[in-house]
Amino acid sequence: MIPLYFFYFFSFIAILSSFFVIFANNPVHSVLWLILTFFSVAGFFILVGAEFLALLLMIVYVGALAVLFLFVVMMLNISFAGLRSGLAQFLPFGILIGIVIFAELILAFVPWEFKEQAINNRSVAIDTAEDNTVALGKIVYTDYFLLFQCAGIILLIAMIGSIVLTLRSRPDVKRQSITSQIYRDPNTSIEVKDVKPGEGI
Amino acid sequence: MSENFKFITPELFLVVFNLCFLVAMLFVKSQAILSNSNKISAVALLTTALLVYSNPVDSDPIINGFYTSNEFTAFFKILILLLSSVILYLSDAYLKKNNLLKYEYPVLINFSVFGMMIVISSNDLMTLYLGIEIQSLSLYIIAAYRRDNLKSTEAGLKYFILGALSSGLLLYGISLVYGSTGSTQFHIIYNSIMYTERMLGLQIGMVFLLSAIAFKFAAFPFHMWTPDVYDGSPTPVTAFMAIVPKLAVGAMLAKVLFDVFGGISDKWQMVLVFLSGGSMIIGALGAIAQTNIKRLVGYSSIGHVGFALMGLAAVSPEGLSGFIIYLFLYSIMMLGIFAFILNMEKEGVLVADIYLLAQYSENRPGASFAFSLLLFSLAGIPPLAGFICKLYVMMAIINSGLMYLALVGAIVSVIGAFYYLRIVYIIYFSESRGNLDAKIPAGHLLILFLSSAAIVIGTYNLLGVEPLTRLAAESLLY
Amino acid sequence: MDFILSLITFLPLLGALIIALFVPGSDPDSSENAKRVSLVTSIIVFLLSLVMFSGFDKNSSDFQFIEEFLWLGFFNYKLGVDGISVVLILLTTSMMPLVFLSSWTTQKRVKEYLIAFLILETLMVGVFVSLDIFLFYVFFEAGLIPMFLIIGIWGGKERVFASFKFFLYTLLGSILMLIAMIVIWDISGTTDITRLLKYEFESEPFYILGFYIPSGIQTFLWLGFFASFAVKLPMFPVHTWLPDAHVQAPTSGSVLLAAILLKMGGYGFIRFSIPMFYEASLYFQDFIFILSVIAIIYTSLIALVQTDMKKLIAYSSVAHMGFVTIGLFSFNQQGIDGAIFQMVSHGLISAALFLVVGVVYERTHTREIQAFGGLVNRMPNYAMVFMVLTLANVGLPGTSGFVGEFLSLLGAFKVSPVYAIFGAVGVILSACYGLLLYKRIMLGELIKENLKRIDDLSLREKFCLYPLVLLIITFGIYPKPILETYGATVADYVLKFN
Amino acid sequence: MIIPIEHFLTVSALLFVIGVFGIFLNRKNVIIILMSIELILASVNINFVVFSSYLGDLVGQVFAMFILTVAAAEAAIGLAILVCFYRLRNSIFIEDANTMKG
Amino acid sequence: MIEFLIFGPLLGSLISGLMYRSIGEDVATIFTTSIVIVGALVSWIIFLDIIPVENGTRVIFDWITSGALNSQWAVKIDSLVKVMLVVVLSVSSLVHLYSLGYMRHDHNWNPNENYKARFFSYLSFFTFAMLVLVSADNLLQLFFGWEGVGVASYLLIGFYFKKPSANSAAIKAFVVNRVGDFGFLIGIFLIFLYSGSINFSEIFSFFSNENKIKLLGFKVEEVICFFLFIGAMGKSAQIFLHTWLPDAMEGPTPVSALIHAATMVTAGVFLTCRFSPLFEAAPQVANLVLLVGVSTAFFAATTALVQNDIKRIIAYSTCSQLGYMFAAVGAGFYHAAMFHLFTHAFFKALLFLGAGSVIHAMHHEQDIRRLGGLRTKLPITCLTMIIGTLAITGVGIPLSYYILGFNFGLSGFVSKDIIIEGVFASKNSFNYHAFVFLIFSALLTSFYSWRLIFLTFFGSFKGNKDDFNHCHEPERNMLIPLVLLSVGAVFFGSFFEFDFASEKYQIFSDSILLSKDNTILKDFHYVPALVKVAPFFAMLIGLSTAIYFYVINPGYPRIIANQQPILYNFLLNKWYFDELYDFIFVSVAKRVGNFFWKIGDIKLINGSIHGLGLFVIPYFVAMASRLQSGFVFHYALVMIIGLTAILSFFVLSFYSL
Repeated sequence: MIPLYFFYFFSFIAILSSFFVIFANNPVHSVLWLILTFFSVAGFFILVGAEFLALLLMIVYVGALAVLFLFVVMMLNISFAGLRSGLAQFLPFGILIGIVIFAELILAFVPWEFKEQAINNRSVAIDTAEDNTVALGKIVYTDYFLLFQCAGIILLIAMIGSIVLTLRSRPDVKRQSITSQIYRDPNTSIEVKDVKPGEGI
Repeated sequence: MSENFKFITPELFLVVFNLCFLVAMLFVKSQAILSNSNKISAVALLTTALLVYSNPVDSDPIINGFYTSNEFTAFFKILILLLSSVILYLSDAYLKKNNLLKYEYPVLINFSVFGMMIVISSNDLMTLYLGIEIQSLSLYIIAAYRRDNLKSTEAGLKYFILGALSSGLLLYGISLVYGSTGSTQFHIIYNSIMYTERMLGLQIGMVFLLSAIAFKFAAFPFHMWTPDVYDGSPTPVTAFMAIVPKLAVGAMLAKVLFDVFGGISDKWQMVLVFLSGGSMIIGALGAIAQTNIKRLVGYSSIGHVGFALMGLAAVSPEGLSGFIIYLFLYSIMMLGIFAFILNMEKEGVLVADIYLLAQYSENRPGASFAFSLLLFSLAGIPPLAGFICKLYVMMAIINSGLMYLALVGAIVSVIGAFYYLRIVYIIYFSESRGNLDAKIPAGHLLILFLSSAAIVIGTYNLLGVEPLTRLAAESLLY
Repeated sequence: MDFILSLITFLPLLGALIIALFVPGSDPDSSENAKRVSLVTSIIVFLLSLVMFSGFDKNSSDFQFIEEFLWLGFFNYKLGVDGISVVLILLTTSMMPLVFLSSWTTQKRVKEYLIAFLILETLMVGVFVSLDIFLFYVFFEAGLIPMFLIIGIWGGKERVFASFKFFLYTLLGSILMLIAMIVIWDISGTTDITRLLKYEFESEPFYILGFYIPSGIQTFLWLGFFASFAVKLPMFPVHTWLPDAHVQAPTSGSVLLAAILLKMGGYGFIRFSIPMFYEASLYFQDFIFILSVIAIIYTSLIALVQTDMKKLIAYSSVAHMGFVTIGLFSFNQQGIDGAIFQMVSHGLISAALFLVVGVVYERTHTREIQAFGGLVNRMPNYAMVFMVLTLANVGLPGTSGFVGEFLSLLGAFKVSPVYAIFGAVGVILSACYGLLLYKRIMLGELIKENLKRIDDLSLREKFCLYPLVLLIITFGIYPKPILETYGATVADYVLKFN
Repeated sequence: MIIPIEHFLTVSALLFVIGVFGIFLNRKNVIIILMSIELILASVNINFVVFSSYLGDLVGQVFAMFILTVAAAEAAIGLAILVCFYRLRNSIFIEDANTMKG
Repeated sequence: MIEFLIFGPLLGSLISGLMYRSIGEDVATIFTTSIVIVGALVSWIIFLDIIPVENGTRVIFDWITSGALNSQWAVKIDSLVKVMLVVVLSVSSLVHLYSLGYMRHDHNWNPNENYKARFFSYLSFFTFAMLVLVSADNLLQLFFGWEGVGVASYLLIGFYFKKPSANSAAIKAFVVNRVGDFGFLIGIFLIFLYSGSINFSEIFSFFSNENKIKLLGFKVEEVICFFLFIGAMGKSAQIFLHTWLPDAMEGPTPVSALIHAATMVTAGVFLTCRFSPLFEAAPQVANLVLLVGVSTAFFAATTALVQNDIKRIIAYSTCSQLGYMFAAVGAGFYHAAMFHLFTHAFFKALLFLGAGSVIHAMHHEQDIRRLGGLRTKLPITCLTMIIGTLAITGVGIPLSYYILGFNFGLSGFVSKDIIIEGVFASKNSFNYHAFVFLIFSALLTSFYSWRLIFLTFFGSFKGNKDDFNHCHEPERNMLIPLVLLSVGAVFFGSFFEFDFASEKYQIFSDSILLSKDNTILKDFHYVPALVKVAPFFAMLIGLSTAIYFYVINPGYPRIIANQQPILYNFLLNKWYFDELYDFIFVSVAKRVGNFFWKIGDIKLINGSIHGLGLFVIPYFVAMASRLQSGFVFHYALVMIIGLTAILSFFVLSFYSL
């Protein structure tokens, strides 16, 4: 029964915090609520035995993503005082839509039973004796090699994209150019002037 | 494993080239090479196309079932590669003029193309997802590529937000499909779908999945991003987005429908009817209000997507082949259209207002004629190829007994004819003068003429593409 | 002889190509050359069609000169003619030289103008020779483009509106036809007209959504075709594009519109609707009769009060096409004979009338009836031609107009006397508006200052008009050459109906 | 497995709906929208992992792992575009991104 | 030879009309005239059987053939045709001749304008069309001629095209005739529908067999004859369709003589006679014909009483005389109708040509109130016109039949009297009423005819004295026709009575087929003597009244007119027919046309289609535009709504299964 209590605990926190992610007035608060949500989701993962993913969620999401969000929020230097808040003019309609989707999903989920065929379709069965991380590692670098590379390319694209979109080379800003410092030579940097007496340069 | 790699040599070539190119360009200072980076990449794309052409095909899934390589994928890949290289070439002038000519642009385009190749060949929902993401992320970036321009960044932002939402939908759908069938591989899902057919979870998952693909395909009601993004993005990017991803996503859609959910076509047929009818209507209605040619093309592409979907909604080999032909001819026509739009300049600035085309036929009769021909073809006026592909899908849909959809298409194409004609009217009959003054580069002119010649010659034999599409359709269906 | 139909069809296209590629420049000299090229082309085409006609076996009701090539598989390139199409082809090819002759004075974008007309000729002939429904559709619909441009570029003040109206009206109609064609293909598995004419479409009545569908699937197919042909013909109440299009089109455009394009509707009825969906046609007979009668009376009355010459003639065209439909749907020899004859004769008469209007329009740049009066004093030849044409339009015996009207009304009378009687009222009304028009333009003292120096017909105009007048009278007195050309075909149809 | 799978799915559905709400119900700034997307992805991840675990199939977890990767990349690009937008518009309000419409 | 008779005038017409520029106007006119004169001589030769011509049909070439319908251009020869040939060609040739003088100088034209050749071309064309009409052997050809004469009449009425009134009159003539033609056309349709042919011989042989076909509750013959009679009414200007005839006097006077007196207007009578087999089988229509004939005779006579235009008086007189002919047809006495047609052609042409002389001499003064005393200036004209008047009023020796075995008198006397007798003797139900009206009309005829003579030639001249002094007899070739026609007017009645109307000798046995119980040819001889003398006395009363009114007491008419203003105006305005028609048809047609145009076409049809194009579709376009608000959350919402819609569809269909 303990896991069930944990489950209720995590789900309560997850839903509440995700709610506040959306409705917090201050983006910084939103980010923090988001982190809390991820924590609870990581809790879920541990509950179902996906420890590696739980860790990954912590590291990637909380460690990298949430920080990135915070960073941007800070960098953009938004005056939070002037933040306009307010909900869409068709709030009731929106909520209705949400409820409908939710209801329909629930109709599909409850009761959820796996068909015989689905169990048979497993391609990589989980060996409970094996450590989750090891099991993942075994297949990600072998069977899922292609996809793994693709994921790498996605990250590369994200990198290129961020640079293309945000990097600016400002000609008016002074910055250090090591190569030009190293290759500096007297011929180009020193100018000899013949100063006539009494005239100055 | 290793013998499997021969099937993905083109993809490998492309990505390796891209990486090398990227690294090389970091160090190259030569202005000559930099300014030709588009052309170099275009050549690489052509080489890739050649590789695809010479690459063997296999009817079974490869690389652990993640991938396929057959006539269908080869057809679309070659098409995509050729068109992308042409668009890269077309982009040059614009980028140069707007000081955007950086090597990242071809790199991103190439990555996007690579993503599309993955998408087309994928035989696993995971591969599909990653392919889509590679393609889309590159597109988000190049949509916002003109970062000093508000419209461009706004387009990127909108595209990104909605695209991310659609990725969410896609993943949610995939998760449900996975949960109900226990697999993400196409052939396994296909084979087991009859056992799980009665699961609502599977059906809902399919709806989510289709919605997400419909978003990428810009079909109603997931089309909302299209006009804004087409409008805001730099014009070469618009050209790219209007042509190439349509093919990739179309191929993917066909593949998902037939290879994954082929067993429950009675279920998704209604969805497609809805998407198709809605797209045709909204495309026509939306375009009428437009005076900005890029937005207009956006709406027009929505309408055409609707027509193309009609072929899929027919759920028949003829329909599938019609769908492919439609996409093929659509991309050919759009290429010509963009070759023209990219040269709508007034005093050195690219303009999009169609009223500035007034009396353009006086200045440039040849280009005007070719462009008008393309417009008539898009409107579906016989005997141009645009009519023949419409005829194809209509025949397929009527053959499947969905008469009302054909009727909707018919009426909509009359409304649609109006806005195409309006452009012709502005070019030929308008009283005032728009004074567009650009000199169209010979290459662009050539592409425009080739495209319009293609739709005329296409009436004779559809450029010989019909047997190919049949082959492709068959390799998808059986 | 084997490819003569293709030759006739595509020779004008060749002419257009020659003009486009080998007649460079836009100076008066080169446009003069272009005019010569197009005139010569059209004359050659006409001669070729005469050759074809001379080889045509009038006693056979089969399609002749059949050519067939595999095209796209699901529809093929198949040409052939029977008596009905031969007549209309001859009408088309004979009209084209006159059109080029009449537009000799065009100044604006001459080459494009001629190319448009040459392309139009190909498409018009194509409509009449194609023996495949989709091929027919291609020709039928493609004709919209050149006509749209002709009205839009070379038309009058409100040409834009008119061209759009023309285009969209016809497009809407014909796209419904396209759907019907696809359904035909779907049902019968063929697009070959010769086979379709033998195919029996289901006509069992059934209910759909609580509506009684009297002649089954035929009903829908018939309606699909009707939508297209009714607009093209045009029938009441979808005729309103015609006055606008006619008024705005340049003279030669109006000529072709009236002479040939409208005939495509009638041709469609006799080629598709009636033989293929006979039961449905029978069911809709009264409906057609009512529409035709309304068209005849209604548009005649409207013609009575027009102030624009072209508009008046356009409305009178609608009325005259009413006789075509009323004749076609009588399903007997006289009616159909008369309807086809009426198509030919109306082709000649209305074309000539538009040319006649063009003559004064060229001189005065107005078409307002008010602006004229007393022209007979300066233009005796013109007056004579106009008189003959007016009388032909009125349907005077001895002109071709009478033969068509008489036969179609007679045919209709055999089936449904009441409608025929109402239709015959048109005979009275046409006299009213025709003669009033003549009076207001030609008769009286010549008092308007700007008309005092107006010239009579030039030699070129005589070349345009006299042959038409001669033909109108010849066919009025000796209609046999036309009647017997398609007599066997029609007799075959009629035999099938009974 | 003491926790019924429906429980997880319900929570995931709820997170999904809240994420969707975050996109179309709030009219605040773009960052919140980006975070809503992360919420949706989180719900998807729950689905995958739970399905994987209950099916006894590792594929779902691999998929979740890729999703995490892609989500990070996506967020990076999203924020980059946002920064660009902010530089030009000096605002990150979602209502300010409406120069194109109609 | 017969073919030449018919096509000769066409040749003349074409040569004169198309080639006068090269051959000169004089040559053209003389050429046409001579052709017609030759034709006239030939026609007399045929008529008098000097060179026998066999009855029958000569086919020239095919005309319209379509299925069962088969018509040829053909010349039919029988007695009816022969009579008509004589009438048409004689009058036509004389009118041609007369016109040579009459049209030589016409103040309506400038000196440099050519009009004479055109006029002769029209005249000859008319002659041709009329000949085609009478010699037709099928209905279609007859209809061709029927319309052809209509066109010729239109052209000739509108000959002075600079006069707006002439143009209007021409159109009126054509259109009113078209109304009649409309009826005729339907008659043709009906005949073809039932008999399956339009050739006379086949039609008659079909209807000669008893048939029991009913149409609208009537015998089919009744219906057919009714429609044919409508056609005849139009052409022959019977009441209700008569309004064009007085207006037709806008044409040159020779035209009135030829077309609107002698030939074309009698085509209706000819038609009914031609279709005597059918009319015989349609007693109810015969009643109608009688009724219409009598009404027309009476109506036109009353109207003629007060008209002041010299030509209009004669026109109404024509109208009235046509009424007599139809009365005869209605009585089943086709022979009398033909006879009166024959005689009337001569004396009425005479009267018109005489009037033409007067008008010519008086420089186109036509109002008899401004004429008078012209007998001194125009003695021959006066004399011939008096002869004409004597003929029309029916001067002869009453009861001479009993004495001489034939009626002795001027032509009108003979032909009109046998009509009146025939009507009296007919088995028609209201023959007595008809008789009374006809007698009264004869009285009126006498009065107005003499009024014309008295006011024109007697008394004192009331117009411009200069005109009076300068006026003189016309040239010789205008007088010759007058003289020749006078001869006809005097003698033809007595001379040809046997040929036309005797039971034994009449020539029409091959063309006019009476039913067995129609014994009118016998009966009309056996009417009471009082009936026979009644017309004569009516004539005398009319004459004496006219003498009293216009010779003895010239102020008296004015007094009566002032005493009876309503009646006077009613008659002067021709029973207000024109106003009535204007009100009922012309203005209504224009209003309806405008209504259809402005409301029907522009508002309703265009309105609805433009409404669709300019309002409905744009409404949706605007909606689509509004949807595209530019806000990304709206876009997301739309997406999610779409998703929800599809989802709901699936969920619902899942649970409904």
